[in-house]
Amino acid sequence: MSFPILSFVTFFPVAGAVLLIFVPKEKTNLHRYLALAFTLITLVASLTLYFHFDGAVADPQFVEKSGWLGYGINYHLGVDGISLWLVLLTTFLLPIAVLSSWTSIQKRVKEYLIFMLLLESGIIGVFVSLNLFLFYVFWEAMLIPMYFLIGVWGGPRRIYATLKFVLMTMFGSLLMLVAIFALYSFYYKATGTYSLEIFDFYKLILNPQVQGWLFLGFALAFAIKVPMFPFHTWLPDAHVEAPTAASVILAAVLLKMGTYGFLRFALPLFPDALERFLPLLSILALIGIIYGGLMALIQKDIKSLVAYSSVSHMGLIMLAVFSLNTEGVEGAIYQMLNHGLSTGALFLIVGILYERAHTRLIKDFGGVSSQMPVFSAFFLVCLLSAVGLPGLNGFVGEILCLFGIFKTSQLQAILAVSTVILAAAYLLWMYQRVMHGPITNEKIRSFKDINKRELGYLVPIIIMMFWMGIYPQPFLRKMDASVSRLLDRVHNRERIFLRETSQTTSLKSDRAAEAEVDQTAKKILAELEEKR
Amino acid sequence: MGIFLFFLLAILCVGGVLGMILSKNQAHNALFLVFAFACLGGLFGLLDAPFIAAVQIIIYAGAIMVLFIFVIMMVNLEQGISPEKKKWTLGLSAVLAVFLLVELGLAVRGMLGSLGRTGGPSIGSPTELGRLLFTDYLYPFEITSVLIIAALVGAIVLVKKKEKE
Amino acid sequence: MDGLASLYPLLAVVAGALVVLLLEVFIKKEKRDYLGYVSLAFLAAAAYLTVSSWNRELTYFQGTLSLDNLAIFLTLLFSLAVALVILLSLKYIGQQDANHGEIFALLLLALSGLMIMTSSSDLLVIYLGLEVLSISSYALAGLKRRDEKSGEAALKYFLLGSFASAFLVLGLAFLFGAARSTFLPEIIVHFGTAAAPSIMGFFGIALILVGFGFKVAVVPFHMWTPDVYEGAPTPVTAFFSVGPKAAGFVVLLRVFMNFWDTVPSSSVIFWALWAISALTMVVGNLVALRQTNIKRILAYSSIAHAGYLLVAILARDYSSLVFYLAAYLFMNIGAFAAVIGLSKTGTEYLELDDFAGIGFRYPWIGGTLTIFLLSLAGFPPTAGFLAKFYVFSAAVRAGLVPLVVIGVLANLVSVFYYLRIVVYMYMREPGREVDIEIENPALFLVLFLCLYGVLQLGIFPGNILIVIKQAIASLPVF
Amino acid sequence: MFWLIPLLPGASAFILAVFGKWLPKKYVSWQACLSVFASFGISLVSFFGLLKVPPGSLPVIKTLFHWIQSGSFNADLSLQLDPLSSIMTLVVTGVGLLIHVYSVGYMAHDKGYQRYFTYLNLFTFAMLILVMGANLVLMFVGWEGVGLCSYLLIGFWFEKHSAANAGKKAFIVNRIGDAAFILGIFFIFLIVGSGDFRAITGAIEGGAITQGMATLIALLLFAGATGKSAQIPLYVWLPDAMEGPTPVSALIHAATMVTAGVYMVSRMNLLFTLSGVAGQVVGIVGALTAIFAATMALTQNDIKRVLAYSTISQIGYMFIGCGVGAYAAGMFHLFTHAFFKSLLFLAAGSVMHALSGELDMRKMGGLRKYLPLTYPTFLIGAIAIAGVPFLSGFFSKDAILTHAFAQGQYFIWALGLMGAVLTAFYMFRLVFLTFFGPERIESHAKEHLHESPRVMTVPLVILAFFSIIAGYVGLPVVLGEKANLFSRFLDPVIHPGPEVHLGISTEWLLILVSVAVALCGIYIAYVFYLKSPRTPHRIVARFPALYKLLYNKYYVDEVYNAAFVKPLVNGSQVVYDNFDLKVIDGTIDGTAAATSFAGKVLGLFQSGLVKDYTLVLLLGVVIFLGYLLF
Amino acid sequence: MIPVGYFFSLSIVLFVLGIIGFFVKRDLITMFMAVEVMLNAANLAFIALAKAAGSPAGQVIVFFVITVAAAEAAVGLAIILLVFRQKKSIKAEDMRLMKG
Repeated sequence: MSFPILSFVTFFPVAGAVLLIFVPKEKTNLHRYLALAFTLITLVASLTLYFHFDGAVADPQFVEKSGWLGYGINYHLGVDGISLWLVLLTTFLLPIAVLSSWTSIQKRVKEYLIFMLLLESGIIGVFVSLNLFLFYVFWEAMLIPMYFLIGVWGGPRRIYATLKFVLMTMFGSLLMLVAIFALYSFYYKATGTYSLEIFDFYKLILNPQVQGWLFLGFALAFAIKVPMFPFHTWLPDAHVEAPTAASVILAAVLLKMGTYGFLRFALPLFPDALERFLPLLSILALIGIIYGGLMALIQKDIKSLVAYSSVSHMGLIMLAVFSLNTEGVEGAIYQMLNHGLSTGALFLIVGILYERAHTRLIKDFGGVSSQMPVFSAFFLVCLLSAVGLPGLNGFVGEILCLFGIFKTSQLQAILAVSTVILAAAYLLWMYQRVMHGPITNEKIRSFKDINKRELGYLVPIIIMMFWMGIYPQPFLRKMDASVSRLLDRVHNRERIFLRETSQTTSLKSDRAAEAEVDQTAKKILAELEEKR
Repeated sequence: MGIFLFFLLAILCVGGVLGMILSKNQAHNALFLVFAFACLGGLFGLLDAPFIAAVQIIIYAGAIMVLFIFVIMMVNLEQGISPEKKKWTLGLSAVLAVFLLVELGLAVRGMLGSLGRTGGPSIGSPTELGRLLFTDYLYPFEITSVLIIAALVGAIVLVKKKEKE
Repeated sequence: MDGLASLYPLLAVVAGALVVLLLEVFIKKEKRDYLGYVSLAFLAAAAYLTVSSWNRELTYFQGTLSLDNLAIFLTLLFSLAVALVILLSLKYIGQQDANHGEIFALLLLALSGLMIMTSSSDLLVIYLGLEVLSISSYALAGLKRRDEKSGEAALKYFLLGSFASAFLVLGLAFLFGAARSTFLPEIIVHFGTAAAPSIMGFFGIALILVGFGFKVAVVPFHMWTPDVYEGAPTPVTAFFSVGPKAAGFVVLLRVFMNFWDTVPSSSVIFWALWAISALTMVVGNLVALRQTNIKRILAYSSIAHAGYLLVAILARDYSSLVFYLAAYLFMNIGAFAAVIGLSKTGTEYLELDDFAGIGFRYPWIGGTLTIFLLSLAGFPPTAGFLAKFYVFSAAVRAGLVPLVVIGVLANLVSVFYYLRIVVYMYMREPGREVDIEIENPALFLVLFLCLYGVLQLGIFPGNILIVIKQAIASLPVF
Repeated sequence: MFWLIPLLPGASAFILAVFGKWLPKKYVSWQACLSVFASFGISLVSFFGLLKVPPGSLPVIKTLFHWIQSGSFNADLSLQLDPLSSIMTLVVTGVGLLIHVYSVGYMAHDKGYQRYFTYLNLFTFAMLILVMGANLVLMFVGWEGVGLCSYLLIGFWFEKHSAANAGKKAFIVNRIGDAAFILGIFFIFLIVGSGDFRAITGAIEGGAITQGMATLIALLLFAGATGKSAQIPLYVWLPDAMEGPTPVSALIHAATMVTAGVYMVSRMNLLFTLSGVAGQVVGIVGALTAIFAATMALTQNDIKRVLAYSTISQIGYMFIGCGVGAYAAGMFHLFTHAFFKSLLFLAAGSVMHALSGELDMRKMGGLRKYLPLTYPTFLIGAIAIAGVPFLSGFFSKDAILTHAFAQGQYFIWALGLMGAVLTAFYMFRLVFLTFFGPERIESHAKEHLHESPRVMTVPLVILAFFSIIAGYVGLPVVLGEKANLFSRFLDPVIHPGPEVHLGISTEWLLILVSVAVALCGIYIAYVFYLKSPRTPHRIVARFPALYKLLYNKYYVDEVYNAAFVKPLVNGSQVVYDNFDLKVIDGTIDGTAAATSFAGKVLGLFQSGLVKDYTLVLLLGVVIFLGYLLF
Repeated sequence: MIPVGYFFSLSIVLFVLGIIGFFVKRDLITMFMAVEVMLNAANLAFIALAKAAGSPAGQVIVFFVITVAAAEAAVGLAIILLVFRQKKSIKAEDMRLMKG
């Protein structure tokens, strides 16, 4: 057995957290360096994933599987072309998050960093789990550090925000848990064996009615997480109150858990239900795009502006996912990474401003550019990345998303393309009010341009933005196989049928198909038998 | 004769309970209850349970009620306590009690006839009971010892004076 | 005589109680901790005697006492619970003016009641065990004799308890009338063979359910819980929240294990229990929302947990029930232990306002309490999550989807109030001056044991799960 | 090697962006100018190389690497060279070079010197990508890139509210067009399966695109062009763009970027031709814009604004050309316009420079004698644009109008002609007010009054030279079948369009009419502003409403503001306050409150009274038993 | 020769009377007495049913129930005394220190 690299990446931060517990409280700098070291090592370790990942293979790679609790609950990790990128995004952003809170967090540094590290593990765990139980464990467990990060180190309304965040998320995920249970029992009834393996569930074929309910269970959880309109209101609150690094992680990675959930579960597990709910979901995503953009236009707080922009962007990603074609889905995945980078960077930038001004209200700023020229350049690049300017990462993702949407529905694309205009409008308007114009607030005159540390964490992001904008091939190519497998599943092209007496029924009605189905099912059952 | 005795005892018993309910004075209450329990003992006797009847009268009417009266004397209230004043609680409880009565009545209605009549072979002789207690019911019997220890310890611990006091 | 061995654990515990009572007379007040240690020793002995009977299926007294594997497991669990409570009491009783050596004796007696209840299938024995437990509990609740709340708690517990037990006795009478026996297997067989089970028999079942429902605190028989939990000495509350509840559910397990399949119209009872379960989960969690006293919050939470446990009964997945009980033991005693930790001589800090800011001031107490609360709320990777997972997944498998939906939504409500405590601990600035006496090694031992239990059961419950499954599997099915 | 053309300025921009902070001004100017100069050199070389390439192997394509590839969406990073792009590269690098040089003097004292040249180089890079991109997506990259640079350069002096505002406005308005452009690209991808120009040409020639679809796509693309090229209805950003430094106005908002739309339409000429309707729309929009903008230019007092409206109007002409199928003529006007319009702007910049930044013509006058070099060059530019014969503007404008007439588009032709009168009029109004008449210069400005340094005037002279001669590459057909070198050169790329033959006499007549019209405009300006300067006031007094309407630019900005911006912002605010905060959040908070309230109500039963507790228990029993009974 | 059903019916009546007593009375002692009435009613039912069944088991059970009642009475009265010492009252409605 080779080195369990995925387990290492997943749990190394936890080890860091445990180590930090035993470092005396007073040595705050030691804490910071240790946390940074742990996240960096995790990053390096995760990079080996990138180098050894074979883009031509659709199946999960670096698989680790061992029994855990029995009854289908296994310890099963693996990454495919979809999750690989989200893992990398997480490991990439965590050192940045740690660096960004170097000076802004002065109180309870130790606990803060411990929660950061735990959060990292939780998020990575979500992306690498191939067992639904394990997935759910990480999915829920990751809420706790976030809860603390917002609740303890957040702004004045932090308690409201953090409870809203946790409760709304849990509302969805608890219903998802019920749906998971249902899948679990259907699988048991169909095969007589327990399983919670995602790939086993792909083989299940359920009757459309049942699928509908289960799909709703899953979709609601993910829709809240994304967040799709109209479940989005936790997001601005959480962002406004969260400390910078938490905002970064929240926007950059946590929201992706929702879209990832759709890709990994909601779509391939319930293709028939998906067909039924697709119009509704598409409309919600579409509303999200426009609504988020319009709301962003009039926000008074920079952070809530960026938060609403996230709503809009995530709407686009969701709509692209629902387009169910290669361009759309690859674009969506790509755009997830872009959104992670650009919105994460924007939150970092707001954090930098906040550290200097102790306010985030747009009206308190003006003319910052003349005081902080370097900063303003960085700000602009990140902003343009979010706007989707060609040459930067945002464009590649956006155009693929839009094209994917377009291929499926021109009408939707025509409406969705308004994001191009709206994003420019609200972001540039904000930029103008904050950075341009004469200096109105005397406090701004005392602002110092960004220091080396801030430079240190912005530069990697900027480099990634350019790289992903100019040479996206390595990213896209590693997605291909997994995405096409996913789409095959969604489009019913590759389904292994398991027939069951009462609860589940085959969809194919004509006799020939039935016979074929039976044969396949027999083969599969025989295989299962052999394995046992 | 038996029937007459039953009705007499039943009416007296119910009367005793009603007396307890209606009287204000706790000491009277206790006495009413002693009376009712004694009547109950009589009913037990009618039901071919002489041993239990004796136990009922000795333990209940004797020991337990004496305990009550002790406590009543220790509490020593000057005047009695009138019945419940919260009318709606009382009303609701009365309604519920009537419902319960109806429900229980309906439930047992069908089987009352099948219960048979008193008389016939004697079942409740002390010998028989004693044999049962130390054979089939030995375990419960042993448990009662634990129970009584617990009650003893509990009662003592709650009412004993503190060492310093 | 092999059967006699089945009596040994009980004997050890009762003997322990007597020895403690005797010793109490001779030991100086300052050295009463030793009484605790003696009790622990007897508990250890009882545990040893219990474990040594594993898989031996000892029965005695014509089967009215049967030390089957389930009973053994639960006896161990109860012994552990009582041991933890004793550890918690060591300092508490001196600190909070409840300084009686009798607490140990009473705890041991209550334990014997639990053991009697769980190791028998005879309703009379179970009833007697319940009464042993109840009478000890009444006394335990009133142990803080100068505290009016404690007295009131004892009184309410006692009055309501005896009221409920009157129903229980009536139920016993009905059952006896219907089945001519108090022996559960016989009752079930009677129900199974009777062409149409008599309404009287069902009334009997119902009234017995009232009696046990009272003990495990399900709605609407739960009203005593918050007041008693609040008033009783905190270690005793900890005991109340796990011991009687677990024993009550084991009795329900024994009652219903063969009931559903054997008895023709058992669905009537099933739906009643369904409603009770739903009501319990909803009401327990809802009322907890507005509480400000941590003991009351935990009381309502324990009501809600009874609802979840009922789901397991309805789902007929008894191993998940027992697992839940085990998990619940650790997290709840742990939570109470942390609450006990927040006290000083003569004062207990129980209001939420007192909790403001203590998370960072007392990181160990705050941290462990947080984990216990998260476990109660069902967050992974704690025992609470796994327990709920097993129960609810079994319920879905049994087709109880609406009930599970109600359950998870109620659970969502519970997340709010559990997290609210965490909010106070970590996210509020300290208000009132709270200073506690930290030195309490026994307390920290309990905290760590519970923490270990919560995490072990949450992450690697393998062996315990297997043990439970075996225990359940070895129960007779007819 | 031609692929180096865009990369050199790009590399220079990159270096300046990253290290500019530490580089001395002198080095910066050299690097910036040299990089463009090198590009220009390569462009020239490639141009001549291209002449030798047989038409069959056009365009020359260099693929650098696969850029985006996902499903059926393919876009390579590949550059192409064909006559069309070659001309554009020459214009961009050539005019760009001069403006770079000019800027060295113009921006000498600005503290954002390095930043300025970074932007300028970046712009050159993006513009070159635009014209050389071998597929629509890459063209779009350049398209957006120049938009960005335009934004950056307009808002170069971002401390000024107006500048920052104008930059933002330019970007957003452009984005509206871009959104349509993107949709157009998507339709092409959907039908053609590729964005490569070659593939598109092939598809059109192969008949893969129906006429209706072609119309749809062409209109979408043209909508993009109206944004970038400042046509109705999206022209509103261009006048405001004058907030940027003047060389920027010259380069971006006159010579190159704003003509990108024309380039794009010419590039897609097959599509427009196929559609027919789309061409008609282009022509009409162009004509309307030409006259509409010209009227607005009449009353402006800001020298750069007049030029800005004039630009809009001139681009209108180019679109007329494209619209009537005379793409070559449109491109030709683009070519000549690049020279004279940048000349005009630079000269205007020189005037400003001389007057310490003064832009208001009412505070000028009689500058002729102070600015010995600026004056003649400006005059040349004005003559050229007015359409006086023998200068470049005459040839190109005439070519367009002739084609319009020849196509039977008399309405468009008439509009164009009217525009020509107006153009001549307002240009000479500008000239007369600025360089003739009494001096109205403010005293402090007068103290510093001086001609610009050599580095600024030399480009003026060079541009003036080209403004005169550039027309001779595209002489009217009247002078011989082969006289129009320009058009012949473009033949391989541009669909020749329907053969039109006007009689020689008709053609001469048309030329005469054009000339007459131009002279007429100049004369009126002479009468109004030199001979009897009171006339304008009288006219204003006679038609106050009209004057006000023109002076306020038809209130278009205000209308847009009231019709789109305000409702959007205010509406969003209303929705936010009422829907987001009240309905959605209200539902969530309300659910929480209701839950809590339910808890409170249920808690009421917990009264502390034993009897109440018992009552609940009893109630439970009664219900339970009752349920069992029934 | 009395029908056993009479006894059984009487037991139900007594049980309900006990409940009513519990609610009518306000002093803790008498309320507890009412509970004792309920227990005794149950006992009566047991004995009646034992008679009907012809087995003495019911009687044995009653014996245990009486024992339990005695034990309960002891502790219960101790508690009432304890409360009386604390509050100088045995009114049920005075016992509401804890609620909500």
